Amino acid sequence: MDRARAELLIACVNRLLEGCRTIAVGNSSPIPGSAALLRRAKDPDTRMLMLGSRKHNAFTDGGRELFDCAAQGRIDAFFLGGGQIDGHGNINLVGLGPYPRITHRFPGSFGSAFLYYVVPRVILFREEHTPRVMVPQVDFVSAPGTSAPEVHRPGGPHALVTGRCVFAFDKAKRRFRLESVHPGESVDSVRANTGFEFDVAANVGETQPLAPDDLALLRGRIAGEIAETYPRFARALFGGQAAAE
Amino acid sequence: MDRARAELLIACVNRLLEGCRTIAVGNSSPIPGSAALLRRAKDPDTRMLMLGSRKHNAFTDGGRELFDCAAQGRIDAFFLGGGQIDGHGNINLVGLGPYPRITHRFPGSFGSAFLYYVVPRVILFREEHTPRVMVPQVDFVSAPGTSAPEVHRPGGPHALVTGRCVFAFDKAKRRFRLESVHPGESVDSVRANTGFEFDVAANVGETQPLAPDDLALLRGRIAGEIAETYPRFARALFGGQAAAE
Amino acid sequence: MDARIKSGHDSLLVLMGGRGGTSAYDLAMKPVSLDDLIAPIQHGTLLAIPPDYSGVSMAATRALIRRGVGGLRLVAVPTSGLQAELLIGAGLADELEAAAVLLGELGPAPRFAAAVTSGRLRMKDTTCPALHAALQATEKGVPFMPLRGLIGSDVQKNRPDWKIAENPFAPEGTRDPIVFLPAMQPDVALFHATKADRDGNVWIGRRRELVTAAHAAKQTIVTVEEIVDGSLLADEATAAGVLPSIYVSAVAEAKQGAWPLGLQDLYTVDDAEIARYAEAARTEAGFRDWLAQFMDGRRAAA
Amino acid sequence: MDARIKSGHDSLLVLMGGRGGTSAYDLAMKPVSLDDLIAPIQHGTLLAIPPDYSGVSMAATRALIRRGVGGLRLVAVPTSGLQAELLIGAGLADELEAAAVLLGELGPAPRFAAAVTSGRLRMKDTTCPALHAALQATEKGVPFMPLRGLIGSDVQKNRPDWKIAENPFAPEGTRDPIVFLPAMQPDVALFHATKADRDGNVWIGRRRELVTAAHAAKQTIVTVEEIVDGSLLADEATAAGVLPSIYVSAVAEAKQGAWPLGLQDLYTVDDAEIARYAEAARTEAGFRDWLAQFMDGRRAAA
Repeated sequence: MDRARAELLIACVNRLLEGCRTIAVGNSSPIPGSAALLRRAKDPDTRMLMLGSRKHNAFTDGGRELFDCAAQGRIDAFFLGGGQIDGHGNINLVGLGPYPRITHRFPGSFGSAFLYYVVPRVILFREEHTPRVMVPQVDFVSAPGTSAPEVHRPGGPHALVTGRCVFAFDKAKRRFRLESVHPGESVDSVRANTGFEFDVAANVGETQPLAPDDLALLRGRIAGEIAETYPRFARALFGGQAAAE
Repeated sequence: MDRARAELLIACVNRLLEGCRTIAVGNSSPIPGSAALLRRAKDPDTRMLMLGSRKHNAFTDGGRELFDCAAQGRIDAFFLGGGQIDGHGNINLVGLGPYPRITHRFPGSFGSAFLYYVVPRVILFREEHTPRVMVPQVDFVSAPGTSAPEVHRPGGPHALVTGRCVFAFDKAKRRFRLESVHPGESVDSVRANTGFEFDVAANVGETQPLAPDDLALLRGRIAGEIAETYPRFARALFGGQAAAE
Repeated sequence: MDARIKSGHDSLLVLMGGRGGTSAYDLAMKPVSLDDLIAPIQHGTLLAIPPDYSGVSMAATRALIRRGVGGLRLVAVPTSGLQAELLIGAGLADELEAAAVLLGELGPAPRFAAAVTSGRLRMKDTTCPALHAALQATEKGVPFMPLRGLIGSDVQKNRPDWKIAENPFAPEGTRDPIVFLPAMQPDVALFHATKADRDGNVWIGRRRELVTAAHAAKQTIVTVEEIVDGSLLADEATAAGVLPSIYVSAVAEAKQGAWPLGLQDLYTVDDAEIARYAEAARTEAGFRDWLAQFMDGRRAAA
Repeated sequence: MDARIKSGHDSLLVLMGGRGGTSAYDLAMKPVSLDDLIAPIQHGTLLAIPPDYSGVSMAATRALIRRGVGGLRLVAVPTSGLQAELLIGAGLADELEAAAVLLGELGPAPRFAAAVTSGRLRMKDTTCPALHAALQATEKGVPFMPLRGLIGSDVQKNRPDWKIAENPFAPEGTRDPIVFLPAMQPDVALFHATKADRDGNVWIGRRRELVTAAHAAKQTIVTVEEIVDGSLLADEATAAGVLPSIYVSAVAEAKQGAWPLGLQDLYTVDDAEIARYAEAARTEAGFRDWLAQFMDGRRAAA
């Protein structure tokens, strides 16, 4: 991923985090991590939990604490991905083919079958935007995008950020709505690469980059902060040498 | 309490602990504590948890750990008392009079409404043996002696040791059975001081003191061990000067 | 299937992530005054307080009595002693849920007993593990927690808020009743600890009932002997004993803040003072006299 | 009512006792050999193993593979990596319950994936908090634990052992379905830690999923980097990070016992070796070759 692309995705995620008080970000998530750090830099009331680093480990109650913490309503935003994502916001982290006789195995559902239900603003992040990832229907629902009305569900998908565009998720319609396309993309190019149907916002425009002062903040202070957890990412993107991921 | 009396009660409790692998003893329980230490001294497979001391605190999961540990089946024997104890093994640790408008308040039920159900061998220990303690029916059941057959109840009362005698508890009959009387007592003197009806074993005899070698062990090594948690008790009983409690 | 789709779960790895750690980018937390600390405690507040041996904020208790806002609903986690006794004696508590109240080895708490027998205090009798479990339910975000024991006791029979239901995993055709305890969420948890850092992390050692209470409570306010520099989470050897700042709303400094109760390894309970209290509080007048001296500092840590 | 009846609750005070401590008069625990350590693990054993970052006993894993007893049913708490991968690849595990299996940041575990897609492994897919909660149920001695989320996912739909029931505390006339997870009791929990003392107390730091697993398991066996003199519980500053010996069945010493995985602050994961493994294990032959080197010590910590 080149620097311009990374900065654009950071801009997308950063915007989606507006108003969040506590943001949890997983490891292997340098872009969500950078976006959350940027959000926090601009809003001193934002707290961020970055998983994946021993340094400054903020939890002391073992593996269950993240889930308990989310269930307590203390986490406003979190990130999930998916080997497959469908138009109802269902995500598949288990495998391809008819479960249990799957033909290709992914690592597994992790905590998605819980966190997707209880974290109010789950941002789906998946750079690869192709018909094999963005499918009409996932082969296995690790966690569903929506639930029956009687199911306790304070959380769920808020948006889907990909390498081509940003979708908002409409819970009532159980559908994504295209909000903006990245430079070089169009509604048609997004449609051609998406296996599911989606709505299109009336005012779809080009995804906006970071404002100049935010960009300066990102390349300066945030680059240093993200390097603590993601030194290679930070070096590649902000160390003067743009590099492919 | 004089030394002879204390040693006799330790003998009673020690006998009741035979075969227990893990014994939990509470604080303010020097006699059960001494009895358990003596049991352990003679059986290296016996483990003892003595509550009430910071030194060598064996728990690290907070206040719930004793109860979780007992629920896991890891504790074979425990001790409970009661402001009132009745002939069905019910104990009252809450107060006298018609609850909630009680006329006299005790501290409360503590963990009895749980531990009495899950610890296999609960030994009731109450030195005062008078009709006001040993009552026909407790005013408040902090924990019942027996439960309906459908109630999960691996635990319950095993025996009742008082200043006058030792009762065994018969779960099927829901009654105590007098097993032995302390020197100076008789079946009649026990009956006169007991508010509830009880059975009498065919071979009720005098409560047997500790064997000489056990007594030597108690006055030697165990006196030192119990002094760690109960220095005043140990000094009074084993320090050469018998003292009233 | 190329490598990209295989590694398409990146943002999921977060969940139990890599080395298993979690970086906190914390809010700085300025210590507040005792009066500001107790501000969240108001008429009707469900206030969780720890047992005598676990770190009791007697400093905040004094501030509460001085302020005089009543109507508190106390929850002891799972027992209390001098703190509940004083709040009840001073007329600030209308309700108490506890497994027991006692003045350490001195036994019954006289003002508590007087308030119960006179009917002034709504007493919700419970048992230690039921209180722990009800807080764990809130900790886990579930509406209830099942618990063994309890059934048939007068503790259970006097708790209409507890439900007896059948264990759905019992073999077919068999009965297996079990109690469901409703989740308990304190409005505020209040305790005293040895130290906090400037991020708001609080050292609690092995007193993990404080962790459960803080996880369950809407707000947690803490007095500490001292505020230390550096992060309490920095050293793995001691980090296990820390309540992380994400659960901590406010911290105030209070030297000897548990007195006359003890605190961890720092100081032991002042048995002589507790004995003086127990003797004085046998009468309402004696209690008032002791309390006046406690409030104006004539009774204070040596 | 005289003082004696008032203080008639002595033996109850124990329950949350006095200063709140608990003295252990422990059994001495002699360290055993690796072969003796793994003796409780037999055909059909439900074996709980920790995630890669939490202290994995690769030393015991090697001993298991050398011994060759199969039919293991693995439970990852809640995920696994190289350990499950090797036990599966070596043909020792018939079943795995886990929220995920992956080789750290390198992603999918190839022998695991091959065993799943070929149908050789019975995979019970779950989600992290469901595993934690099922162990907590056993820890608390209750037959099940309720948990939010889950409903409607294919994870839930493929778990006939989970039950959906109504929350009995929901307002009348409203529906509120919630999943009840059956309590899980591992036969054996196995992990690696930095140190143990001669009483069998084990230092686990903040890795409290190990505590829950040990509380829930019938037996807990541990390898450690070293056996230390003195009690790990003696110093309050560090005691919070200790799994007490009452839960520990046996301890064996194994230097670099987690390698090529990391251990707490002692050593980090050997990324280069994991990468070599990931590359080799893309084929069965490559896996066999790597495993042979791991078994005979040609692949070992530098």
